[in-house]
Amino acid sequence: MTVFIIRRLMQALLVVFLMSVIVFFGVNVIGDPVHMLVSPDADQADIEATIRRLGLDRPIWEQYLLFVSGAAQGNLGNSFIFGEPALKLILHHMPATLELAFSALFLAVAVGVPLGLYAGLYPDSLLSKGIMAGSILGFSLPTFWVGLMLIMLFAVELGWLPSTGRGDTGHILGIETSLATRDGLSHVLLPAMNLALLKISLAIRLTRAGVREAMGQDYVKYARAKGLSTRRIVFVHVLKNIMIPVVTVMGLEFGSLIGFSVVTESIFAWPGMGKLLIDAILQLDRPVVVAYLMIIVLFFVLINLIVDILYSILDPRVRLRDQGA
Amino acid sequence: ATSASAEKLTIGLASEPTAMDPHFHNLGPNNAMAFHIYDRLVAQDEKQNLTPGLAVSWQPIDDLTWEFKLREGVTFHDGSDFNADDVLCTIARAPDVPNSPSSFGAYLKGKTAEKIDDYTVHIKTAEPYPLMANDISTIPIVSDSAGCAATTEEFNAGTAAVGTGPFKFGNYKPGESITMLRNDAYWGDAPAWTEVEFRPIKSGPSRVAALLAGDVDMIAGVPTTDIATLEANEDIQLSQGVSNRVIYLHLDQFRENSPFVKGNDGAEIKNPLMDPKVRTAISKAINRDAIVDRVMEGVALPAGQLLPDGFFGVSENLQPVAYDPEGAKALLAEAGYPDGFQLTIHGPNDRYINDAKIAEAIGQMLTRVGIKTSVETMPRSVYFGRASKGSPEGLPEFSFILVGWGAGSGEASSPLKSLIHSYDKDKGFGSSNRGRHSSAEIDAVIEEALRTVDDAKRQELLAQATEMAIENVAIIPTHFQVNTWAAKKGLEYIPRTDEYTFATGVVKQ
Amino acid sequence: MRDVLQVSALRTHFFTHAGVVKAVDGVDFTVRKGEVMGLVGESGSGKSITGFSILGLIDPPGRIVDGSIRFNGAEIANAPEPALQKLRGNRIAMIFQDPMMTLNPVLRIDTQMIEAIQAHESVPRQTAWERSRDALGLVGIPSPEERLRAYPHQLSGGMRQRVAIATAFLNRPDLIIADEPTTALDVTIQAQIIHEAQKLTRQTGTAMIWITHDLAVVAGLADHISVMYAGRIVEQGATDDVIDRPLHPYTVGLLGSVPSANKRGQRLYQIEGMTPNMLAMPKGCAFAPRCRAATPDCQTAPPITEVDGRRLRCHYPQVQGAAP
Amino acid sequence: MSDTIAPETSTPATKVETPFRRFASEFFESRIATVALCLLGLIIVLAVLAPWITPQNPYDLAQVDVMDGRLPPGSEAFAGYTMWLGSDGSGRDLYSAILYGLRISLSVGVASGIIALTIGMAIGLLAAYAGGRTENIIMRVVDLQLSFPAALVALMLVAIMGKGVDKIILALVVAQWAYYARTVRGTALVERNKEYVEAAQCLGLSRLRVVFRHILPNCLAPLIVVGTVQTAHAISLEATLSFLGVGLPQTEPSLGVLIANGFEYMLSGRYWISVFPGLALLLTVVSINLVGDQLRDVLNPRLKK
Amino acid sequence: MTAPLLEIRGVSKRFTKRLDVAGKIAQHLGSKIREETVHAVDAVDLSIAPGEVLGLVGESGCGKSTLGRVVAGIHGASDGQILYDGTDIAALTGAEKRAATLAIQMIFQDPFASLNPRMRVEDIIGEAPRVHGLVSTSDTSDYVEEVMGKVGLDPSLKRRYPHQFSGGQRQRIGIARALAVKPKFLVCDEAIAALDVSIQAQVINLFMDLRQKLGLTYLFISHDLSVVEHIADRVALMYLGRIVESAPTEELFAAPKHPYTKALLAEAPRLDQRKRDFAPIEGEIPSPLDPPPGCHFNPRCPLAREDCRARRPMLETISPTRAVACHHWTET
Ligand SMILES: Nc1ncnc2c1ncn2[C@@H]1O[C@H](COP(=O)(O)OP(=O)(O)OP(=O)(O)O)[C@@H](O)[C@H]1O
Ligand SMILES: Nc1ncnc2c1ncn2[C@@H]1O[C@H](COP(=O)(O)OP(=O)(O)OP(=O)(O)O)[C@@H](O)[C@H]1O
Ligand SMILES: [Mg+2]
Ligand SMILES: [Mg+2]
Repeated sequence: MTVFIIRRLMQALLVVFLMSVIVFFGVNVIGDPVHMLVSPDADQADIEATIRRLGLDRPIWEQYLLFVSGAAQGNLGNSFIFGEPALKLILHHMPATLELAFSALFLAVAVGVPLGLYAGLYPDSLLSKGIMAGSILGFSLPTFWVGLMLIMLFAVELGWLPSTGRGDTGHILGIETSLATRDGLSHVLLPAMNLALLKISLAIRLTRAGVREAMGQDYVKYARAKGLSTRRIVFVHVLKNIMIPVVTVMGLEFGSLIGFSVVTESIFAWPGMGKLLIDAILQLDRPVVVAYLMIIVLFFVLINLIVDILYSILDPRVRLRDQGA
Repeated sequence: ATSASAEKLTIGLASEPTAMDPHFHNLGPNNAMAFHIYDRLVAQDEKQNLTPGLAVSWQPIDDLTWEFKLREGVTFHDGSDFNADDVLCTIARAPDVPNSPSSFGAYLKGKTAEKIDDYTVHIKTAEPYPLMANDISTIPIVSDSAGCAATTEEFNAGTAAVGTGPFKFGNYKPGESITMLRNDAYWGDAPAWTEVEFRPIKSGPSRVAALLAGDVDMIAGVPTTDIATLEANEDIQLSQGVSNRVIYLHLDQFRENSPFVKGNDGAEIKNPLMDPKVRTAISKAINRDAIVDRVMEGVALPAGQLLPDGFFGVSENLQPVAYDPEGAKALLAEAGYPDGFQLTIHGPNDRYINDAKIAEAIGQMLTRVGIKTSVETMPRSVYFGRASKGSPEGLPEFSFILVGWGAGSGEASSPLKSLIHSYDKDKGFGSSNRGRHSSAEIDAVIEEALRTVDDAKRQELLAQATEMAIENVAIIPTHFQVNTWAAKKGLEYIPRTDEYTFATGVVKQ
Repeated sequence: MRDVLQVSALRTHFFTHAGVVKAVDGVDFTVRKGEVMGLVGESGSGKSITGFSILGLIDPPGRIVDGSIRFNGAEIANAPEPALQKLRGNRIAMIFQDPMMTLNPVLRIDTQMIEAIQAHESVPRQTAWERSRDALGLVGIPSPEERLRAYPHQLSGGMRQRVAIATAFLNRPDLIIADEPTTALDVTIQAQIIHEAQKLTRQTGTAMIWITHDLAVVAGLADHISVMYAGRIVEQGATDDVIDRPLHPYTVGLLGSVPSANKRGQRLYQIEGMTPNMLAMPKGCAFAPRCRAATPDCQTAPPITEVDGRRLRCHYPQVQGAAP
Repeated sequence: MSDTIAPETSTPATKVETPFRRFASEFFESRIATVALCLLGLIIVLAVLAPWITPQNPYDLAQVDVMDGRLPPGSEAFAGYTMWLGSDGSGRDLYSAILYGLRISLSVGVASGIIALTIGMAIGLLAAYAGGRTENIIMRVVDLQLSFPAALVALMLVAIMGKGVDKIILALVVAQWAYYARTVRGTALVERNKEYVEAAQCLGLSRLRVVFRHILPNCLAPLIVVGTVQTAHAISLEATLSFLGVGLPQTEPSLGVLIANGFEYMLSGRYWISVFPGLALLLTVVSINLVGDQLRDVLNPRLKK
Repeated sequence: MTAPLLEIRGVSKRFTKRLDVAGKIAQHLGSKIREETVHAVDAVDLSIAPGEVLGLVGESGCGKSTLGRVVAGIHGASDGQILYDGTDIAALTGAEKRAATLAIQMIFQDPFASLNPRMRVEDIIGEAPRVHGLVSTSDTSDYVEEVMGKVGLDPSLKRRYPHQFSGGQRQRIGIARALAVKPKFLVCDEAIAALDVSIQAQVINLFMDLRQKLGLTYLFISHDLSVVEHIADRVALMYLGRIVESAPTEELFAAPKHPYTKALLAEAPRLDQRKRDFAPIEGEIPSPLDPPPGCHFNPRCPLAREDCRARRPMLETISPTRAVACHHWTET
């Protein structure tokens, strides 16, 4: 376990370092933020003043060293656009993204697992075939397209749910979240659904494959030979086994939910990190982009760690220190 | 999901302000937002005419001094009185906010303010300066006690966001919403709304959907594609107004061999864009009506000069160049290019209304008269840097570009100074002259206009400069943007030429 | 003694895409109380399917198409699922071949044993736990409390098989079907397992069907032996009879091919060819293509004949003792 | 000797059952997969033949006219042909644009798939083959890459590198190679420990030969499965990037660009501008996925009886 | 005695799972983590005369296969030497090395995993001789047919793939593959364990025929005593990586000396024992990760004393043909 955590930490450090180099220099290649930032009325002297003010007049490696020394003290620099510390901006936008991602994850499991269970138990039924066809669609439809369709249907045509934005927030365990209010929940439903679509398909397939495999295993036959009821077999013996891949894969997919939230957030005007990132990229707000990636890397390391721990809890055969990863 | 109180107004914005600090980042959305909370000495009405704001009057008292008489009895949101000290400290703060990516320095350069008494301020310049009031109309006045020493973060948190404007700061959730409350003690006409919420919804279709779903009461920046359907929708009220923004083409006029102009065989050729005949041919080849009608869905005006009719300094003699492909071909032949040449048009794809489509349409039109044009569009993040100084020598990289210019000051000197005047780093002229057109005669007229305090005279000079520029085909204007707002039934927005969305401009029908 | 199980003319077929697999095709046998019946046959001969048929554990596309299975006098072939569920693990228990695969890897031993009790009796968990612990003690597992808390992977193969045996005996069944329970185990462990099973059947009087492909194992364990070939029982009788005086050429061949029954270094008796494809069974006697004694008569299926308490399916029973 | 050991009797084989034949017959057992394969074939043929079967070359600006813009399906273009699927905002005939777009989308998907597969395979094999520290380092890098969502990686890369088919392919390769590397390494590890590899070692065959002649062919099945799924992914990912404005250039639209362009017309009733390209994308991706699914079922030894 | 064809001298094989950097750091921080070493084969000495069949018997995990692999050159030995025809294989290079490698071939247990599913039978059998130039490319086909004939496979099936054969046939293919490089020495690792009883007999017969015909020498690894008894001239018993007893087959079965051998013989089920009471030895084979000190068998041994726990008994020669590793073998 200790080794495991050490390994993960080392990994994190390495990624953070590599990421910072790639992004720092990469963003520099894209374009010159100054020409985006200054007002068109500005004259040449103004532009130069801005370049100096943002420290962009120094050689890039010097900027990087400055950044690193700042980062070592927890200062990832100020956003060019917002003028505030990039870290603060990101932390500010993080809860919205997290609540979206968590809701999507919840939906994926809550919808995908039962459907997958059914499709796995009755593979030849018509409903199962329908479920599987649906899951293929879920894999194939572009997220952004589905997003607008959802808005069209549920917000514009039916008027059941709000179209965009985050809605009222409340507090759960001291965290400000829209999951705490009715209005907030109604706002989160559509984007979460949109984001979850792919993961629902994934959960369905994972579960179905797991069930199909488990049902063919000797231990299921043995459980039947012990005279257990089908319910107990499915919900204890089979479910516990398929939860292992489902939980691990879904856990790891949490990262990609955050990554993919970029699309959903722009469609639903969801004030999360993803939108912040895409805006930062489009406006060359280098400190924000770099800080975002740093945070995300740390996040992923954390998720991986949690998933591994969960995995070892769910699957008694696994002990963390034995693992290669 | 509209709020219970009819007095609350929710507006969906196309772009989001980046701060609540009125002097941080001189950027359209920021300014629009700031003017709800803060007043200026001189205000601009919806046509960008100057009107009294916190100053009741302003006039030059000699060649180099302007006197501003301040409004008395105005209080800030925190109850403190407004007086000359606030003006002085604002003028000191505005050009120099830490970390600000684009300052208000350009408007205040060379100006020194002096307090005469509590309600009189003098602003001096080294040379005669007619645009004093225009410049001053861009500066929001913050409070000496609460705002001048505050940081941007304090403004964002609301503690420093204290102005004299019609609304008080309510709540700022970046990326999500900005809420404002009515300032019941406002010196001017009290706004109709007790509470206003602005929601940035960047994606156009989502914004329209939000309006249709009733989540917002009004939206700005209605995509041209949706105008027809919204017009047909009985529950929606549209407002449209031409803006101060001209979309135009800049042509490389300073390089013998321009990087994106090639002969028909792909070989380098002498830059044909230097030849006014070729430039005229290009202008004639462009079907402005088709752009307005097909690309802009009718929501734009064909442009023949730098600002639409009605603005200060426009010429009455100029009409949009008529579409004349045959004439264009003839001119090309005359200039020695009977078979045309190869050209690349560069443009942004996320900056102006339908920008990429316009570039493509222009590409089509030029190709039809024999100039084989390829189209390359890119995000503005990449585009503007390259367009300004992307070449290896730090010069503009492209040969033929699509750009837009909004005259923030609301009169013709703004585009003339930046786009037409020769590039002059030291004097700060031609800063956006990416084609590097250069004509000593036009420069002289522009500079004279900028020194002429007499309005009538100045207007004439500006019109003259404009005519000369168009005559020379220094740039090729294509159209003026028309902005569209949409509100739910019962509301109407008074359109503004400066493209700003003001809650005070939303009226109940 | 009382007949615990009577199987007669049992046919279990699988209806696959490729055709009908007659995995069990006319099997008869009887198991009496306290008796061990050895069911011997090569891989694919239908031993396991026979066992599963008794428990009603045949999955589609398979089903019992014919025959009767009487357990304690009651017909259970194709009985309704709830009735079968009551029998399984309660009156008839089963032990599987691979101890690595039969215990659910993510559930603790206690869970898996207790559920086997609670599925059939409503007893408090504590009582069930105590019974499980005692059962583990009976099969010679040291410190059973600790083992109950373990997960299967923490136990060796032998230990797991003991757990399976203990579980089988939990509800004092009348019949245990042991499907090659020692095949995957080492010689010394095999001996231990057989020892425990033998001890418990003797103590409880439980009848047992011991499925194996190893004649030597049942030789020392079973009272009766049934030899299966291609879905049918070809020879059946008391252990001594079958092993010392085999009548069916297949049994003779099998015994002849066991090294320990032969002289060292000599060529073994070898049955040529291989087990028939279940999809394309030869007409008549399934063994005929490999049988040296086969004649054209063997194109017709041999009837079951009874000779001194032994049952046989062959037109040409071998002369006693003589090698074919 | 042959008198003592009789050759095994064998049923005379009418035709030699090669692994490919066996695979094909199993593949076509599923009707839906067969339909999907045919559909995919049709789509590919249409895409390849695009220049010969479309009335307009949508990339040639001389053939595109804004005056034809936004025409509903069935309208007639200025040039005289009928636009059966209507036109987009720039006057491109959607039927032509979709077929040309398919060319780009498919080639982006396939090219990135093949390059990523080749790179991933080489790296994965190297890892499995070398073992020890090399393997460790390689797999750490793969882990890293995998812990980052592909969408994000591609997004950053395209943002950095700019638009263009080559850039997007490169971005997709970077985003995807690790999946292949992991798959190959996983199967190669399993195969490496199989006895036939030991047998080859015993027979004194060179390591290279063992890796390429023996191990590699046995790793191909899962690779192909991952490959089809990843290709479908790549196609949708390209569409998503285009939607976000960092994908392919406007003037040479892929399906994704077409949909993204049509996106703004969604609420205006001009459904055809994004719905038809959307359907084309959907059919393509679904058919690839269905084929991939069936491949997985057929090639996965665990599901074999 | 003739000079041995193959001699195993003090061969050990250890598998060590090394710590990575993180592991080392953790160790420094005081974690109890350590490198794990499996002593799969522990200082084994054996010699096999030309034409002899040496049976190697032991329970699962005792290191039989590992020893077999070391002999066949798949694993290198951690310690010790393998001498083929009197020379240390490890010291050979070039053509000699190859000759020695090819001379020792291995037959595997799993008839499914040991054949490459994507190669035709003719390639499986013909590849190595062709690559090594034992036959020319044009002759390969005939050669393959010849070898297939030797192992009783119908040569007309050579264009088939392994999955089209039954288990017994596959095992013959595996044997043909080994024979194709004209080996002198075969390591048979549980070569018949996965086969049906009736097929087992066919393959055992094939081994015996080949031995006669080609004068092969075998290291015949099996856990099945009766098979070894039938086929081997001499038997070595292995327990937890060590040889505990070796003797000519008849002598061993008639009079086992080591307590483990005795237990094994007693417990093996036999056809001639009816209705016996099984009375097994207690316990299971311990984990090779953590073997008991002294004599590895001591925890299960009825004769175990103090010294068994303290000292490892060495394999001592007790008669010209027999050796046993036990402190107390004389006490029965
Ligand atoms: N689900 C199934 N579908 C089709 N055929 C099946 C199925 N299950 C078993 N069979 C066939 O039934 C026959 C008998 O199988 P069974 O498992 O009873 O053999 P066995 O005698 O137990 O063999 P082993 O010693 O290998 O366990 C085999 O030929 C097998 O192919
Ligand atoms: N490559 C390896 N890496 C690590 N440990 C190994 C390796 N190969 C074998 N071992 C260990 O060495 C010991 C001996 O294994 P080996 O396979 O030689 O046993 P065996 O006697 O052949 O057993 P079986 O009868 O089960 O085949 C076992 O504990 C095994 O776990
Ligand atoms: Mg079986
Ligand atoms: Mg082994």
